[in-house]
Amino acid sequence: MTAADTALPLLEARALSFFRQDEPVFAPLDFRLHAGELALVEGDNGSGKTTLLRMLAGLLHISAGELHWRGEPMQRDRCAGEILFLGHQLGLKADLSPRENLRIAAGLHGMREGAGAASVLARIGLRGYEDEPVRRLSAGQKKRAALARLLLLPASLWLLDEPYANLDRIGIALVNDLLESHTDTGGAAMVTSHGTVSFHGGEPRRIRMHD
Amino acid sequence: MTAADTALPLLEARALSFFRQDEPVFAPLDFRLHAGELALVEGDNGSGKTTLLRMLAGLLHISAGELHWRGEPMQRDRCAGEILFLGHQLGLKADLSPRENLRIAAGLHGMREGAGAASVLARIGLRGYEDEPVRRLSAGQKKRAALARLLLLPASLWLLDEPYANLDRIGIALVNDLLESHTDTGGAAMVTSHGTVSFHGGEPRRIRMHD
Amino acid sequence: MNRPSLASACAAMLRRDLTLAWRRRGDIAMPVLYALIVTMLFPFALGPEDTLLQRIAGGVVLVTVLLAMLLALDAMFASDIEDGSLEQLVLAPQPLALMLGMKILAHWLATALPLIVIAPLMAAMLHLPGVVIPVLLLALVLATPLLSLLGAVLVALTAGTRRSGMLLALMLLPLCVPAVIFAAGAVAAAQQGLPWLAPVAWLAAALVLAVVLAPLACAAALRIALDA
Amino acid sequence: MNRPSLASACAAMLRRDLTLAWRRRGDIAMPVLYALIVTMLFPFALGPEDTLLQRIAGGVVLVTVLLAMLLALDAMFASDIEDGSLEQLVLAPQPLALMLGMKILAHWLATALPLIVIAPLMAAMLHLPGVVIPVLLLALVLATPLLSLLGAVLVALTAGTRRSGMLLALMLLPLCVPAVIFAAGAVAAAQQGLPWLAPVAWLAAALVLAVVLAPLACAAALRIALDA
Amino acid sequence: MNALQQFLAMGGYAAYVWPAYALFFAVLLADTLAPRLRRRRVLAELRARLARQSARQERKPLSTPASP
Amino acid sequence: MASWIPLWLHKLGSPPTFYRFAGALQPWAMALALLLGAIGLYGGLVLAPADYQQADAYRIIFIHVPSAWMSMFIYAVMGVASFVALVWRIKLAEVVAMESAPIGAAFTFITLVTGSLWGKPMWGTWWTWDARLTSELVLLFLFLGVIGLYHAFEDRRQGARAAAFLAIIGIINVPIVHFSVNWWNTLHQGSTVNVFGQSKISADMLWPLLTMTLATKFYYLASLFSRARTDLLALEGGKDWVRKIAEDEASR
Ligand code: HEM
Ligand SMILES: Nc1ncnc2c1ncn2[C@@H]1O[C@H](COP(=O)(O)OP(=O)(O)OP(=O)(O)O)[C@@H](O)[C@H]1O
Ligand SMILES: Nc1ncnc2c1ncn2[C@@H]1O[C@H](COP(=O)(O)OP(=O)(O)OP(=O)(O)O)[C@@H](O)[C@H]1O
Ligand SMILES: [Mg+2]
Ligand SMILES: [Mg+2]
Repeated sequence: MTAADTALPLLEARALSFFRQDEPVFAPLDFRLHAGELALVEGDNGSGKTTLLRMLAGLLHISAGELHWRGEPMQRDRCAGEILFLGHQLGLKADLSPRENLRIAAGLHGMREGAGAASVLARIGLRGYEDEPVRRLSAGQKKRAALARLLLLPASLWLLDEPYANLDRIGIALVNDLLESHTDTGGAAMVTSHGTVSFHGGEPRRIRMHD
Repeated sequence: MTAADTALPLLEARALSFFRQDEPVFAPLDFRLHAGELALVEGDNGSGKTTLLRMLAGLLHISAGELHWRGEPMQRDRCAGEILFLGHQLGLKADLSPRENLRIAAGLHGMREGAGAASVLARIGLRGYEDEPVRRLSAGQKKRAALARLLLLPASLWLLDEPYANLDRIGIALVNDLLESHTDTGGAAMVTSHGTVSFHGGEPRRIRMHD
Repeated sequence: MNRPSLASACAAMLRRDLTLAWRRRGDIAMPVLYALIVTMLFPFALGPEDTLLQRIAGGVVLVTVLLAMLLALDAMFASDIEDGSLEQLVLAPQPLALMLGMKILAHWLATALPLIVIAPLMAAMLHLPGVVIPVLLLALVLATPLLSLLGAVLVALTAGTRRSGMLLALMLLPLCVPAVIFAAGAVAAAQQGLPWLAPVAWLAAALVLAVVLAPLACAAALRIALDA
Repeated sequence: MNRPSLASACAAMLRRDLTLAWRRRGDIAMPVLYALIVTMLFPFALGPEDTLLQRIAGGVVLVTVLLAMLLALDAMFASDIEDGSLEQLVLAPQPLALMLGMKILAHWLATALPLIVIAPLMAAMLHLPGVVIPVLLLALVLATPLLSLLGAVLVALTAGTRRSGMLLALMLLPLCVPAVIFAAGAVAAAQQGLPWLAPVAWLAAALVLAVVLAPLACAAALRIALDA
Repeated sequence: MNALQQFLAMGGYAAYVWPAYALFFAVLLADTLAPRLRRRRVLAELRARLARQSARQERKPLSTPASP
Repeated sequence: MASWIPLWLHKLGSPPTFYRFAGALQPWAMALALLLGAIGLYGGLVLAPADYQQADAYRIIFIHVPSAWMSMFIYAVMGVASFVALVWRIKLAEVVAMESAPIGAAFTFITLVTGSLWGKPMWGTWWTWDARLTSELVLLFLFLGVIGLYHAFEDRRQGARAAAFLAIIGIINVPIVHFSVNWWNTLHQGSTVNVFGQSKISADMLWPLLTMTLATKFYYLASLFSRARTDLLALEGGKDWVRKIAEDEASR
């Protein structure tokens, strides 16, 4: 259809599936994700969205089917540092402040050019909470602290598991903005969500989990 | 306005406020909640919704102002067993199954007449997962297991902190149903939420947190 | 509404904690194994000299059992706080002190009892004379619940802090020492063929006091700790 | 994109873990206090006989330090798994083995080093002759990182499980025993005025091997354990 | 009879020899029986799981994948 | 899987085939074990003369030594199977490794207890912290660690891989058990039975000992087969062949 479809996809799944105790968690999936695209993973509770994202991130091994990264079989070293995963567990240390948490992430992943912890935290709506231990933040503020990684770290593929949960309306709009500017600059994202995602940059591609 | 306003309110707050390190978390609140009413607590992330609910539940002490339960100052023994609180932390033991978790809750709080763990779990959408350890459930399934308490335990006031988070559309509709039948049978509820609550039983009362 | 009776609430609480302990039996077994390892390491560290081992056997077993309990104490409320079930317990229409008493009982059953059961084995590994073993067991049966009860109060007090293990150990130490002294005194007396009733009686008296007061103190401490 | 250099990633990792340890210094102090309590309880449990205490001092200090480390080992990855930061580490574009090596180093610095620092104090409390103390310290300096490294591999293996402390103790025991034997052998030899170099050399050799292999094994084990 | 008694006495070491043999057989017997019991349990669990699965299928009928 | 694995072995590696194969062989292995055991015990307890030094107490040797050898042998088998399981991810190798562990633990336990029972009259103590005794105890802990780790995981295959890892790490202990009597001089007997050279034990005692050794080997085979079959049922619960077995047994 568009030029993107003919280009090499960032991520391509062929009959991808995951088994737990020899039972498939979801029906085999086929999809392609190109640079600049946003895919919405939809499905009921327990349909396997989280499982799928963890698999794509390389945390769970692939039980059957194939997964290709830029045309070649997905391997850890090939996509290292290109994928950013945000799960139900936020990966924040409760005893450190948002700023310190970001600094650690930047130490391991590197930083986007021009980005800085302070400006990123201000943008994400945590001004004034930069040096509060994460333990003392409210649920939505914790979520924001985790989302700040998206702004700070360089990555071409974002895997976001329910990024909207616990956020207020401003926060939801913010995530949509982030997604839009990410796809605009050639990044791709897969997002799971139960709410309505009002993504401005056109209708996102949808991946339905059948269970 | 209506008859309810003249009757004794279930819960009445007068200039209620909470201080952390001598700073108010939210501006003093005044509200009344009558039997059969639903109140929606609204506010941005970090505006103090969770703090308010924990205070009403009796987990945090009241820093200033007054709180009355059925016309008398709120005291632990007076409202014991009448309040059901569901927070960001679900209060489920991950090593026990939903059924076992419910049984414990019933052992401590008692059970509604005619309610049973199996039927409650089926109603909440966990059929087939009754005996799975909660650890192995998906985020939304965990939430459902926690919500099952609402159906099983007797209580006149529900304090629900973001009950919709992580739920799929069926789950959200289910919570609305629960709230409706609870208020219809003379119960009251306070709910925090960022999403749109499509409550069929009329427009809910709103409590805005100003921060 | 049919409020459950006190007895059935207690039973529910006890069953809950024992079921959880059973589900995590790996963790229950930990203090036991820990105690066994300590007992095994001593002969290595000190050289396998029977007389020396025999001389220190009673003391080593006592200290080891109490320390193994200390190990498990820290976790008494930790997981319940993390997953929010302690809040639910506090909000339940039941006397909190009694419920906590049940938790302490379950904790004792799950950690101290297995230790007491293997104590004779540990004593035998260190060649403690057989006649002393009943006294050792009696001392343990009295000292371990004492430690559980006092420990629970302190754990409850530190529950609101970031679960500071140090604080706990620091506060428990002064409480441990008398228990160890009396228990070790009884064992040493028995080993030397002297009367050993007096220290045991002291332990028993302390235990009775603790059984009555500790759950109440624990409930008060927990309410304070959660209010943050 | 500017990928951080290996050195700066290592530094970030190390700083992270040390900061966390510092924020929870109550928990770091726990093993130290634990070791001190054990050393204090021994004279009470055994009676304050100098010759006896002196005879067992070296062994008791060794066993106590190693057990205190064992205590803290269990928590090495636990909190990182719970809050999802271990996943983030696994996904980071850095060699996992090296990062884990840094974690182990931080853990050793935070738990073993304080213990080594107070070891002379503990030895003095039990009247260990002053000349033996340097050998004791040397043995500890070699044995504790060995334990940290091997322990880390096993903790990583159990990371995917429901954090079963028992299992860890069970698996660590066979690894502890040789370390204790050699370390205690060196101390005992020194105390008797015999040459103590051979056991120390064995420990050193084992340590070198472990430094090279353990982080790799740890990374492999962690990948297996997380894949659930 | 006498020979049997003598045999059972094991030259005065009966208290050591026979418990050793008894333990040998007891442990191996337990080892033999364990997999049989487990087999029964495994099959029962499997049947329970199949039942549970059909309960889930009922709740959410399997739909065919939509065309990509 | 590597191409050098013969086809029949490859086929045998498929769970349903192995399930049938093991089911067919298991009774035979058990029968052989019982027969050889009976012969060995008759030779050892009745025919063999009393020892001139240890009198009749030495008769514990006929279970102690075969069990001791089996404990090491089974650990070695487990180690090799673990290696295969980790490198080639062969399910059957995982099963063999994991189901060997309880049998090995049983034999190790027997060795420890019979050794203790023998030690009391011979050395005057149930237990000393001697190198061989200790290393054998460590072997037991290793077996228990492998079993415990395997069961600690929710996912059996993941548990098998983790436990295999541990089994491989622990394999250094096997030579230590064997050579401990040479390396450190201890209370325990040195080698008395020598497969290749002259054994320092009379033939009357030797043949029952060797027969018992053989019997325990067959016992291991029989036990492993029935354990592996059960484990395969648990592992392959999702597969049709297992469902059929489950339904067949339910209808019976
Ligand atoms: C708890 C105590 C004991 C343990 C754990 C133990 C363990 C072992 C082990 C592991 C072996 C096999 C070594 C190998 O082939 O590499 C063995 C062999 C043997 N044990 Fe024991 N043993 C114990 C007590 C005894 C006692 C008390 C005696 C006799 C006085 C004894 C006599 C023997 C003999 C004769 C062999 C065969 C040695 C050979 O041919 O290599 N054991 N024992
Ligand atoms: N650790 C686990 N062990 C076993 N089963 C699991 C585990 N985690 C999830 N499951 C099961 O796998 C299925 C898919 O779970 P998953 O978490 O991927 O769902 P999800 O689509 O993310 O749901 P939700 O919207 O509730 O987050 C569920 O049926 C769940 O019960
Ligand atoms: N344990 C705590 N210690 C100190 N401050 C806290 C603690 N918990 C929350 N706060 C602070 O109190 C304020 C109110 O937090 P609260 O959790 O009540 O917000 P909320 O309205 O529930 O927000 P959200 O929508 O994000 O859940 C926030 O600014 C938060 O940073
Ligand atoms: Mg999910
Ligand atoms: Mg909140």
